[in-house]
Amino acid sequence: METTIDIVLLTFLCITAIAIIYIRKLFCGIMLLGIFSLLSACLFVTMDAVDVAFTEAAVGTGISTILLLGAMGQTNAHEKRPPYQPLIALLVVLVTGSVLVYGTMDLPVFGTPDAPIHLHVAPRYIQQSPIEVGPPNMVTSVLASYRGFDTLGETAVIFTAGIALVALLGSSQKKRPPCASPPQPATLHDHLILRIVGKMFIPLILLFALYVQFHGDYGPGGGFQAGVIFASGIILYSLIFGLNTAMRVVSPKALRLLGSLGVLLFGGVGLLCIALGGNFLDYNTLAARPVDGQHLGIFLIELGVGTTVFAIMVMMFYAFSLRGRNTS
Amino acid sequence: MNWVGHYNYWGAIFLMMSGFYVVISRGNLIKKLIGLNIFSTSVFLLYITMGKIKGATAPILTEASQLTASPQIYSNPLPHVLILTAIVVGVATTAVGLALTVRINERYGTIEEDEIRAKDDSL
Amino acid sequence: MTILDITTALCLTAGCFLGITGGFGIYRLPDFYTRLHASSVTDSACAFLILFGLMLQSGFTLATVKLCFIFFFLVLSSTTATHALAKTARSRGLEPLLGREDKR
Amino acid sequence: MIHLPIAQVIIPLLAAPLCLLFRSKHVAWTIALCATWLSFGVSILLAIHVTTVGPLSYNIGGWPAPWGISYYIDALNAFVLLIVSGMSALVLPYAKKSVEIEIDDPSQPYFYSLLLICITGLLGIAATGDAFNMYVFLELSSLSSYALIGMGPRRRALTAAYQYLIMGTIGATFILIGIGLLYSLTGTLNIHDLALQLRVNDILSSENRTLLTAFAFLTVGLSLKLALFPLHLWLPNAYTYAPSVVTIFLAATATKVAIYMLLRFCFGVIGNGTVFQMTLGKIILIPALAAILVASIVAIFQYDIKRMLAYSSIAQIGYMILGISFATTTGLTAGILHMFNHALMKGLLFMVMGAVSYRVGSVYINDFRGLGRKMPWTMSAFVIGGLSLMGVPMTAGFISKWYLVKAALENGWWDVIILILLGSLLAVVYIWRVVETAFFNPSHEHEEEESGEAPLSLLIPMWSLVIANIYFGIDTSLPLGLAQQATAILMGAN
Amino acid sequence: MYAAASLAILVVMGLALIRAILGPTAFDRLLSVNMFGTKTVLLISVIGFLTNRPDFLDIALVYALVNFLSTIAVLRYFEQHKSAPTDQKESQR
Repeated sequence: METTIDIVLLTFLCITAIAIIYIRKLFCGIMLLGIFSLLSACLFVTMDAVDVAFTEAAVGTGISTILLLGAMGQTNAHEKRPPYQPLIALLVVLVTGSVLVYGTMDLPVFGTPDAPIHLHVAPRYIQQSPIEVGPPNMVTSVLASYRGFDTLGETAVIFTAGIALVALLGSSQKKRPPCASPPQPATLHDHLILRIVGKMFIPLILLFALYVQFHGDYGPGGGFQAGVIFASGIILYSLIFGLNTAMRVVSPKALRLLGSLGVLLFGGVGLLCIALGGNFLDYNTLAARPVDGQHLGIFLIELGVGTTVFAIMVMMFYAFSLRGRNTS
Repeated sequence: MNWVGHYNYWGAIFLMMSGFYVVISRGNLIKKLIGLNIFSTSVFLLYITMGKIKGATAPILTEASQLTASPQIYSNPLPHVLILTAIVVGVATTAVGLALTVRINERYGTIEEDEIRAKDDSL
Repeated sequence: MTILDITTALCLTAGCFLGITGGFGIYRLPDFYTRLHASSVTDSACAFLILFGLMLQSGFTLATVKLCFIFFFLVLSSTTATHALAKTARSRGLEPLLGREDKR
Repeated sequence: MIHLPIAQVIIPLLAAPLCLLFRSKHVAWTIALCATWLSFGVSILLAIHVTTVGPLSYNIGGWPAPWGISYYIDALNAFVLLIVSGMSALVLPYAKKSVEIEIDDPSQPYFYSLLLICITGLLGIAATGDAFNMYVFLELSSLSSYALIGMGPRRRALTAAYQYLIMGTIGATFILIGIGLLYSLTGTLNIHDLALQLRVNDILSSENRTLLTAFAFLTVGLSLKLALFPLHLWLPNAYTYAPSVVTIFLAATATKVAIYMLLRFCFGVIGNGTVFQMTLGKIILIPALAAILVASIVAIFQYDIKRMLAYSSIAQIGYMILGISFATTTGLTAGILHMFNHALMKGLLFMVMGAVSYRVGSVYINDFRGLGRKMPWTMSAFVIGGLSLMGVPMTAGFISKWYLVKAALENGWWDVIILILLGSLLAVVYIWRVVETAFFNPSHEHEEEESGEAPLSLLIPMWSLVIANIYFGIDTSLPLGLAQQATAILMGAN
Repeated sequence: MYAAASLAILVVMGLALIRAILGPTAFDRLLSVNMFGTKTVLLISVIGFLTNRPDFLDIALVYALVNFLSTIAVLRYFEQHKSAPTDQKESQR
């Protein structure tokens, strides 16, 4: 049964991909990209990667779409037909694809339990992590403890993207043209129903984000997903009630501070572990019992990740929206 | 050798290549980023495909498995962790690329590669 | 097969039927407003029936609470989105097929 | 002492958000300066430790190697770390003045923060012993360098950055595919464990198609990142239009780190002397030779001197890859040594470009007229850097060329030797053009003599590189010793 | 039972996908994307029961939220850019 769902979803994905190649309307491409990532997230669920599906849905369909729309709003919405036939590109793609297909020949068959990757490192994660680290969600324990340093790198990546955006687009309101306070940009203000529903929804979304943040040990979710969802709440607020209102609630300055503090919190936990006599990010030293230490450490770094991701996501949204307002 | 058993890899490869094709054949800067997104998402699919075990469940400990005698089989959590990181990298790259696109549009007035090249050459 | 299972099956069947109806509506109907009509009429009931069917199966657990939330969220958001969509389309001057001079 | 490997990476990483907490550009610069000098100090200590005591490993999070991420510092890592942190320690003092005129004030803290992250990324790649961690830090450094290049003063900086972003991301995705395939074969991500598992499971001896594909993707992806000849298209634009400081830093370090990754995967993971390596050597030999010739010839016809030096960089990368493609001890030594020496000379030459654009405003060949008189210190530094680039004896460049020729002699490849010498000759031509314009052409109609010598904060780092170029041309014990140790590890690892 | 339900939902998703590709107006696409999202939420819920792990309903919840968010974002885009093409001419042809 799962195989059938799997194949159907793959087929849908292929159709979507082909449609994206052919359709020249950027707007349509963005919509289809949203569908693409929803579909791939479904596929992740059927292949047991619930955490990945969680993230892909929130990032691929939510944040990416919003950022793409923000960028498209400031540029041209139609793609030109290239003057030449991209034959070379087709050739390159065909060669690369056939090399890859050739490479899969010696891969273990899809779904076999005795493939090398299930025999070597992973068994320890599956058998020992609930005892060594604690959380029932093995993805959380691997992410935050065994490979915690990767997660620090990931947090740094998202932080980099945030400051890169601000450096390139400028976040400060000084760049705004000096003319008297600019008119509130078009919002969905006149949609009464939307405003009421938004008022009902936004607290729930924020609450749900907190649930994902602190429940990540037991179910799918964690700091990154929670940060994205929290940011979605603020973005929704800003979409419905206007950018200025949202910026009064969460100012860009506070975001910059939060973004930096999240990374510093993560790194600080690592340094604290060194100070307490362990290695970097060795949470065992944080409490008397190693498992308690792991619990505390994971809690703190997830908090750091969540803070940074939330701040940076909103910062990105602001950067694009402000730019759009200045130019239009 | 089981040829049918690789269909999932091949699906992922097809998707990867269509994304790659969009990146290298299209001249529109935003379209290229859309292609890049497809490309990387399909690589994620490839990774997750490797981690899947038939008949297994998601790597989150269930109450039931501790009670019943037969231990529950879990899919491999490591690819999931890697892909979580890779998704973040992907969205970060998209964001920076879009920021560059917006700036390019401001300075050149277009986001088509050949028109940009023409404007650079005319200087 | 308990009575609960049968009810679930009935709910799911009805929900899927509504869903497919809406799907064909969105695929076959001639213009935006008729498609909107097809999807919006079926959407909420479809979601309700399917989620209710699942709720019967999960009993009094956290899953039921989550299903309730999903239902609440889905019903409010999809109706609101549909409403906003129709309003925006109208304000952008998209004419329904029926009101047009040249009815094909 | 035991925490040195992690300190190397974590110091600049945590300094980056600190830069943003204070809005002042001076504070940001000071933090960045302290962080880079500290990490330079750490890398010196590491190099001493590695040469005297032996390799150093560090388990992050306290988890042992294949399960957690662990750092493993041997001579090769220490060498690359030394190059990266040394160059960053020199670039930062230089940055203050140069950044002030090229980047507007409010963006400067962001600039320093991004620069620190770029340094972190490169250091992280060089220090880690985990394949996926390498990917993460590779993306960290790439992402920050896209933004840094895009901050360049001219509008073409944006398109250059975009082009780099697309090609760099394709490269990174290829690397990700390669790492994934390797992982699916072995089940591990740790590089040393990867080598072990490949051997234990007997994957190497059988002609495994997946392994072959994995290495094909890794090589192509890394070639994109290190700008090997047909895949170099992003490099000239990126180097030409980036802010001067960024060009100096990237030219001196970024491509070297990609070469380090190539070495790690092709020699560290698959053992020495296997069929793979032989074929790989043959495959990358041709683009390497093509790079030396074509890029040198293209460089001759450039009017923008920064662009000329960028093409020369592509040629020099060709030399490094050439050394690696020999797959012999001498060849590898030459390649690794050239990484160090090229960092010295390209760093120096691009610093000269930064100083000229600081004073004159642009670096077209016509702007160099009469500069020999106006900026004697700067231009004599250029001459010495140029001599080193050509490979004149008593400069650092000579040593690596010498080892390259020696390696080719050992293999008896006379045609390759001729090509190496031809490449040097072409370097003489393009360097001479600039020197001639600067020293022997009178300046334009004696315009007002406002542009004098570059300020001291630019000259001091520049001249420390001049001294380094000469010193390491005479006393080669430090780089050569490390390079030979590294080669021994790569060749005899198994 | 669950299997049949998920197949039926997949069929609906396919129909919505076709409409999203065919268009013709931007609103049609938006409508079908919205519908697609709703059906994805249902699919995930049903799959959760199919595989006996109903604790994954969190994901469905996120989908519902994100679906709403992206629809609102698109609408806001149309409000903000009055000139953005919605391809109405094609449909009125």
